[in-house]
Amino acid sequence: MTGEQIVFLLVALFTLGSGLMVVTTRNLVHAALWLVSTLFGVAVTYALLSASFLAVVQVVVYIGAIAILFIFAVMLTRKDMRDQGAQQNPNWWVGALLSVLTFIGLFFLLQGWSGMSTTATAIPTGFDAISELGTALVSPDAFVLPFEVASVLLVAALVGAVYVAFNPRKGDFGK
Amino acid sequence: MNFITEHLLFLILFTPALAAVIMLFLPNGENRLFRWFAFGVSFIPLALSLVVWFDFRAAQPGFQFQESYTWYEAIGSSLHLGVDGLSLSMVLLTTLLTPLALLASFGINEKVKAYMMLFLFLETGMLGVFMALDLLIFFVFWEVGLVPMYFLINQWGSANRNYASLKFMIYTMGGSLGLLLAVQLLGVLFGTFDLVTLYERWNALGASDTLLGMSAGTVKTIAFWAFVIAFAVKVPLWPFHTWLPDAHTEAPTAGSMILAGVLLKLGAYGFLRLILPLYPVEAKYFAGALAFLATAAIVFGAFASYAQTDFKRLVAYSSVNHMGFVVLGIAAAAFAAGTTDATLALNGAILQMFNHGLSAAGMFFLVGVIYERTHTRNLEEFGGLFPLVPVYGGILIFTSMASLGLPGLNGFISEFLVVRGSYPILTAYTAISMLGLLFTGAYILKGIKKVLHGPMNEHWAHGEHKLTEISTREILVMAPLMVLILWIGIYPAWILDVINKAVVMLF
Amino acid sequence: MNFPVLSIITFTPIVAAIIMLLLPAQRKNETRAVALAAAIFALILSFWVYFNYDRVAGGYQFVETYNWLPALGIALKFGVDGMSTPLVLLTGVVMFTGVLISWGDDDKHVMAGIQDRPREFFAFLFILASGVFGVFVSLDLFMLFFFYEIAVFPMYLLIAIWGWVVTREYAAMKLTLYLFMGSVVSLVGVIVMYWVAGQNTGVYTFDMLQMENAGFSQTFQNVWFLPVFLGFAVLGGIWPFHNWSPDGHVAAPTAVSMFHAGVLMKLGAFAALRVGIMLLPEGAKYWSWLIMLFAGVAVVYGAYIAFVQKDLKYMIGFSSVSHMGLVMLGFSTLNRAGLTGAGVQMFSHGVMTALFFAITGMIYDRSHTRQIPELGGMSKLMPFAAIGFIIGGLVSMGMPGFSGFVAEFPIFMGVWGAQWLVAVIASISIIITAAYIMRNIRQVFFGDVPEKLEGHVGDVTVLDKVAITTLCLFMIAIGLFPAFMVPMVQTGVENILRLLGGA
Amino acid sequence: MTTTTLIWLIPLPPVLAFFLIVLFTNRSKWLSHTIAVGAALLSWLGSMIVFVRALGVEHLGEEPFESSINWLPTGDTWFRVGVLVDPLTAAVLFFVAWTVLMIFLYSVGYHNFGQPEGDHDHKGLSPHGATVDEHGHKHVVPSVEPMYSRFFAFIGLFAFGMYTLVVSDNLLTLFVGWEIMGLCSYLLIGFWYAKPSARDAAIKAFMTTRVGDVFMLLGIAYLYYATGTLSFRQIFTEQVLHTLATVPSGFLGFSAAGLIGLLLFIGTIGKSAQFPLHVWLPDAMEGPTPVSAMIHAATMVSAGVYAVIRMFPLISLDEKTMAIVAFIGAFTAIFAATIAVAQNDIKRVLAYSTISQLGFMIAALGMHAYIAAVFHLITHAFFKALLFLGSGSVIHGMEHGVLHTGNHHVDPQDMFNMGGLRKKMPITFWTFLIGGFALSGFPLVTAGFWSKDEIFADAFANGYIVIFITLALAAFLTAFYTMRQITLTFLGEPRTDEAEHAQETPWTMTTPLVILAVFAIGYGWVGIPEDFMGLHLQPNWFHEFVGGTLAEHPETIAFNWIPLLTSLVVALGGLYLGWLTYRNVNSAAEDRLQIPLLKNKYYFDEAYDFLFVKPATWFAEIFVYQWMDKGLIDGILHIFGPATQGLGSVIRNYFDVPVINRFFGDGSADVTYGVGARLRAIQTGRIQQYLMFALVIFIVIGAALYFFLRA
Amino acid sequence: MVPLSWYLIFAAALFSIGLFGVLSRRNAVAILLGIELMLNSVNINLAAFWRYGDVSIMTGQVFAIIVFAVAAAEVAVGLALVISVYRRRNTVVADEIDMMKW
Repeated sequence: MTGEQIVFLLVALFTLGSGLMVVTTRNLVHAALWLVSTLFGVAVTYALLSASFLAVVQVVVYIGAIAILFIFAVMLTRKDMRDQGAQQNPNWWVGALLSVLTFIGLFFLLQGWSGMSTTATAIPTGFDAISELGTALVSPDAFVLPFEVASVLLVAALVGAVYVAFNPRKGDFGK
Repeated sequence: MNFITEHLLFLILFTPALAAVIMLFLPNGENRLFRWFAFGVSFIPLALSLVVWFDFRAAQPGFQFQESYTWYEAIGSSLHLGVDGLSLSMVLLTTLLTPLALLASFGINEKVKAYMMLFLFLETGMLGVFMALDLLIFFVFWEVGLVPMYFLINQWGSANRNYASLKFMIYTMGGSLGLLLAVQLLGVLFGTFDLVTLYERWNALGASDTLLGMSAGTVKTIAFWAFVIAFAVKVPLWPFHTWLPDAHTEAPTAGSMILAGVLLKLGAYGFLRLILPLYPVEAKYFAGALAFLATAAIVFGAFASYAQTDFKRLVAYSSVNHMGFVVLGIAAAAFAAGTTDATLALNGAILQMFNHGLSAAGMFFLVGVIYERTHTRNLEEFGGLFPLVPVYGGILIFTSMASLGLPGLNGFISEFLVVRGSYPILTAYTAISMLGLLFTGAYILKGIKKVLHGPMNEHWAHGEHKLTEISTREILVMAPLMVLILWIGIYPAWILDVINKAVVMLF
Repeated sequence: MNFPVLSIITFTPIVAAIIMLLLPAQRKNETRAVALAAAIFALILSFWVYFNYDRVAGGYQFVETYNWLPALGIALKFGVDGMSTPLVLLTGVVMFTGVLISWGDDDKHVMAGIQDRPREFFAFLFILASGVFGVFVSLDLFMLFFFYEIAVFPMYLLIAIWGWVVTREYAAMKLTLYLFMGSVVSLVGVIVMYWVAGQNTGVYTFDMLQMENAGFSQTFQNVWFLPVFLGFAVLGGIWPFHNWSPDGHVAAPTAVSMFHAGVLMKLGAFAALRVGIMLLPEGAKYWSWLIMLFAGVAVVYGAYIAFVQKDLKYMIGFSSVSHMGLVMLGFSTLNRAGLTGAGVQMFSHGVMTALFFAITGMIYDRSHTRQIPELGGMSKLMPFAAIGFIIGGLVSMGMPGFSGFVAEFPIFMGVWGAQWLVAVIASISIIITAAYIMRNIRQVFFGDVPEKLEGHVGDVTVLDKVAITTLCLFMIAIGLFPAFMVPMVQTGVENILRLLGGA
Repeated sequence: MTTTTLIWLIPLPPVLAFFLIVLFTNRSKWLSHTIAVGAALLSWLGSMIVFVRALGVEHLGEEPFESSINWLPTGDTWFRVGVLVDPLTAAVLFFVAWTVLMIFLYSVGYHNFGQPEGDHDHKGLSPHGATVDEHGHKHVVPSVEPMYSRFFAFIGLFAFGMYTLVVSDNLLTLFVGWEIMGLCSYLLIGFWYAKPSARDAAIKAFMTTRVGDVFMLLGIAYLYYATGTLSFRQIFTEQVLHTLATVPSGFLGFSAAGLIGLLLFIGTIGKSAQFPLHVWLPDAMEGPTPVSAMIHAATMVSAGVYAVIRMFPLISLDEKTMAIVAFIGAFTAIFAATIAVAQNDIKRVLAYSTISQLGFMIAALGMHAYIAAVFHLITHAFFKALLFLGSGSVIHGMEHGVLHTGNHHVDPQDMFNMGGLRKKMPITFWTFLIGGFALSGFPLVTAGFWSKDEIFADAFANGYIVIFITLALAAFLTAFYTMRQITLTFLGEPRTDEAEHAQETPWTMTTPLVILAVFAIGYGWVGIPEDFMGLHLQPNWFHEFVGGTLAEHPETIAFNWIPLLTSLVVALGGLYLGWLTYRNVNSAAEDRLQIPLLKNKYYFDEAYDFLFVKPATWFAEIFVYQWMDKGLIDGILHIFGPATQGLGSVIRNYFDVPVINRFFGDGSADVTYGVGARLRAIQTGRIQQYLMFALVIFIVIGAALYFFLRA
Repeated sequence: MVPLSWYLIFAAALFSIGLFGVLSRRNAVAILLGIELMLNSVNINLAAFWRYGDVSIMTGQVFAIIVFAVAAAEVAVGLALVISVYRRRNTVVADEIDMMKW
């Protein structure tokens, strides 16, 4: 049990725990906050995987933008501070069951996979992951097209979001 | 002229139909015109058939005046006409009775045009059967005859005509269904319908050859019965006779005349023209059965006739009784083909056909005469009419006696010949049929008694019911019949000779 | 054959239809005039074809070919043989009479013919007619199919719009579905044949003359004969897929009933013959027993049902089932007599049933009922119609001297040759037919006029009389002189027999 | 004119008269009866000439007058008909000619020719008399028959029939005449057709005789078949008869000849009213009294016997048949005689006596007494004709009386209403007396004696003792009732004032009586046995002549006293006893012989009605027509219509509509629609549920794939 | 060293939790939260496979980044929808937003 392993376990436990809180807690604001912590855990995981750029992006984009977006959304869509009524479907247990089944299913599948126990090789010295990533994203013989597509998608989504969420003045919409 | 002499039969056959078509274009409503036109036209076939009759060489074997026209090459059928002594006598009977029937129906007042047209078509149909030398043509005319008769009964008949006409139509068609199938079978087997050819080739088939997966014998037997039933219905033979009283009773007078006079002969003619030549073996084998049915027809016909209270039904059943003798003779001939007895029996049978044509037509006409005046046929309402209509009475008695088979009148000759011919062959049946002969007397006398005799009938004596004497026109209808009846009764040789020669040559 | 008569015949109606649609809607009489003119033109041409067809030479004549889609081997190839020539004539006749009896009259008191939107009516009717002509003359499988669909489609509109209010939607939909279902099935078969023929011969073509000797294997034919044959035969009203037809007849307006029973059903039978039997002869031999079974059942079955019908149109509808059963019976014998009979029967039945429906229509227009028990004494009111109906009845009961006999007799002979038992059983229908025809004629045309109908029932119009006379003439002519048609049909039959290997 | 031509012509005048009267002259009474009587006269003339010429021919039996012509073609041969006159024919022709002529003459008077039209007569009823006023006071006189002309037409036809029958050379034409007479008897018995009794009697007569005729026809057919000819001359040849006698008929062991003979004889039974077909004859008296009665009694019934005599060579071949013939004859003779004793109707008595006398002849034939039979046939014809005409005359006279008193309830035929008529109508009385004595066989003078005596002689000589005794008894009864009749009618005093006012009849009626009376006496003398009472008289002409008919001459039998005495005793005894019994009987009540059994003719009519008529009617009306035709056959036929209807509706309603239409047709559509409607429910629009479904399916399928594809 | 399996199992667990959230929460926003969790679990995998595979192949990281973008877009649109739905129907409960059925 190396130190690294211990760290991983702690992070994992923290992440899963807060993830559970996200899906179970009654108060949506809390759920959003728990999401933040989950995302943070994930960020740490990236770090453990020595994907430093991802970890940073995770923190910046997710925690910085998305989570906050959620909190706003939650706040915009509630009448008062407390959420009354059940937060779960009447047949939430089916969901639970299915999730568990999924997990078990995945677990077994993974068990059967040969490459499970491969261990990471040491990153060669002088290997700059970030610059590599950059070139990969923009080099025409690599991922420039998906990258652009993604950005277009993003723009479209934002425009769409603006249109959808655009709050019309009373009287000229929806009649 | 040359044309006429070369196409005599064709002309005889189609003049009436042609006339009917012409009639179609005559102006409507001219009833007298229609009557006289039809009546006049009907003399052309009569005249022509008389020409044929006198040009006919009785001694010469085979068919004469043959004509053949292509009709339906695809299935090997042609309009092949021809007569021998057997058919010639029937043709003569038909062409003779039609004018009389037309004359008799001058009393018809509604839809005269249609009536006369149908009648002429009917004549063509009947003549066609008698002249056809092609099986398919035979069948064609056989069926064609039904339609005008159906409408005659259905349109101009009396109260229960719908039932009667439909029964007549369906029964006869149903009967001829088997015939149709058998005809088809022959057609399929030989690819031709020409009778003369069929006579040989069909008989050439031994019982051992197989047809349709059965032995030819079986097939022939089945086909034989198909034919027999078709003709038996028409004759009519017991127990296929019940359409006849209804049809006769409901038909208009002239309709009954033709029905009894000619249509029934079609069946008997079928027996002679088709069954005997085509199925000698089967006919011999089943002669007993035929004789049985014939005897049943004779006896039961007589009894049933005796049971009637309706004058016309009485006469109708008498037809069953008389036609029974025809079939009896045929059965006998079938059993002992070739012998003198057979010849005698056949002579009798054929002559009986002719005679019955005369007497039955006369009887029906007389019934019609009185029905037109009284509008009832119920014997119970008659009786004691003799003082009112002596002439009618005399004629009625005369005709009744002919149908009773009184020696000196035509009926006797034929019945005697039949009895004489079939006695040695079918002794028992002949003996039993005597019972029928006995009861023939019974019902004839009952008829006369119930109509003419008895205390003078006050109801018809005066007032609006006053019964008028038979009119000249009606006497004119009867006169030829009576003359022939007497003539054949006294000197039958003139016609019997022709028949006899034909029979000798044929069988 | 420099003069493209067949294509002219085929496209005349559709051109006329377009012209009519261009006319303003309220110019009804002009519309009708155009319709009549086109009909007469087509009729004359079909007569011309009929009498100029060289019966001695036989085979396909007046052949014309135009490329249509060479890539797929589809060409507009027309031509007629002894089988189809009478049917072309039949179509011409029915079209002509159909126009006559649906001439209509804008005076609202006289109920006769089509008064509601005649323009569209005639237009659709003529599109239908074009399709029918096309099927009869096409020698190209694809084209045949193409026209087939063109013929089937307008039925829906004609029935659904101008039909009998009570059941028209139902009947129209039923009919359309049945027919399309059938044609889809056969379409599959057709395409498969196309491919297999292509593979066998190397040339991918829909030309039937070439497909005839594509050398389909026995198994292939056994497999594909039924779908193809039955698919088309549905339109021929073969049992047990006959059910659309009586409903369709009942719901359809008079002229459409005439077309429907008179021609459209022949379309199915003809296509079944052309594609099913002539292209897959081996399969036909293999399955003939089944077809014979179906047909035999249909003959008796239809007769029995017609016997109990109270509705005049249903009666005729089921009698058509019975008579088309005879056609199929003739096909199933696969021998000379049977096929000849079937060919003649197609024509005879077409004319006869057209006449029936025409007269029924006249009666219905005037008395507003088709219930046999409610009718009576019509011969007094419309003698001409009565005579026509009686003649039709005699034809339908196979009375000698009329075309029905000329047609049915060989069919039965053929059946004797094939399977005598069927002949015996099927013959029952004759007597039953006689029974109900006679009964109904008596009930409808004779006896007394019900007081319900007193007064407002008038005689038929002159045009009606012309129509009736035309139809009757054909039936009598063929009945008296079979030579008028039979030899021609025979040339067609010879061709089929050749394909069947002189069976 | 050659004899044969003449023979051909003999039957023709009456039939011509018939047609003339029917077609043309029936309006004029005078013309009609002139024609008729003239025709009868011509025939009579012809017959007489033929008869005389026949007498002149030696061995007429071997080569008779005959000629024939082709009549019916039968295959390649012809059936010839013709005429034949041999001794038998000649003899019969003689009496036929005479009697017929007499009838014609007599009828003129009987039907009151010259009298006025009746007041309220009408056709079909006997005349009721007319009132005339001669110088002042009205009184009723007989009125003329309304159907006068018709009557003469009928008897003309009748005469034709009789002549045809007699002169024909073959059985078929014989049968023709036979039936024509049957028709005439029918017409004449039913002459007054308005009387129901007459109507029924006519039918009864015709039907009863027809029963016989039918068998006779069979016999003829059989004979024709067996011999190939019907001509007498050809049949009665050696080998033909021999074959007939030897060939078995296969029926109760009769030889062919026997069976044929029997069948023919049955015809005779009917025609000659022998037991058991005798019932029609008495009723036949319903006809115009004397004439039709006389036709039946004297002429037509003789035809039956004549037929048997004609066929004697054939019939006599088979002893069985002969026994039957003899038995029937003898039985009839005695049986009818007993009935006659108890009848009160003057004509019925004669009718039964006729039956009985015919029985004598038949019996004689049955005993091979050929000559005797013929002889008796002829004598009987004469005296019975005489008797009937006499009785007719009596009745006519009585009717006169009835008209005078106007009391129509008195039956002018009932003998108990008469009495003492000898003074009123002398000619009738004397002639009747002669006839009566002849009938009862009054010795030596009367013809009846000689013929009957010959029968007795033959019976005795040939050893038919039983028959001999039976006939003797019958003869005794005959004498008895004859005398009874004479006594009641003529002797004593009138019992009613009708009888009081009876009158003698006109000359047209009395002349025939006288003429016939001559024959009734004289004709007997031609047949006196050669060695009668041992004295040797001139040879028996009749025996010689008629005997010549047969191939081998019947030899004359030796004289014997017993039969002679018997006949003397029975004749005289019967007559005396009859007179003794009835000389002072004044009413039916006093008649001790009115035994119901006899009076009702042994209840034969009732029995026949019960045994034959009623069953036949039932069979015809109920069984054949109602049950078989209407019920069974039509019943079966009537099944077809409903059956088709039913089958049709079954197919339509239980197969076509539900299965083809609803199930396959609409069914497929309905199913599609239904499935959609069901599936709709899972479209909740709830995204999470969709997801869940998706997952579930995903997991299931995944698991399945994993499970199966793992390997 | 941490074996690859740990990361994968960890990711699977996180995925399941997110799934549970998606399936069981009523609130639409909460459903979106669940989706975020699932997306992250995917990203973890991507990163892990990059790290444990040939490091010089950047595919894993690249796709992780694209997922980021997609996630952002998704959240943006999703939340916008939620808000607009809330405006019209005044609810964010997924079950009640079922106007899309049939």
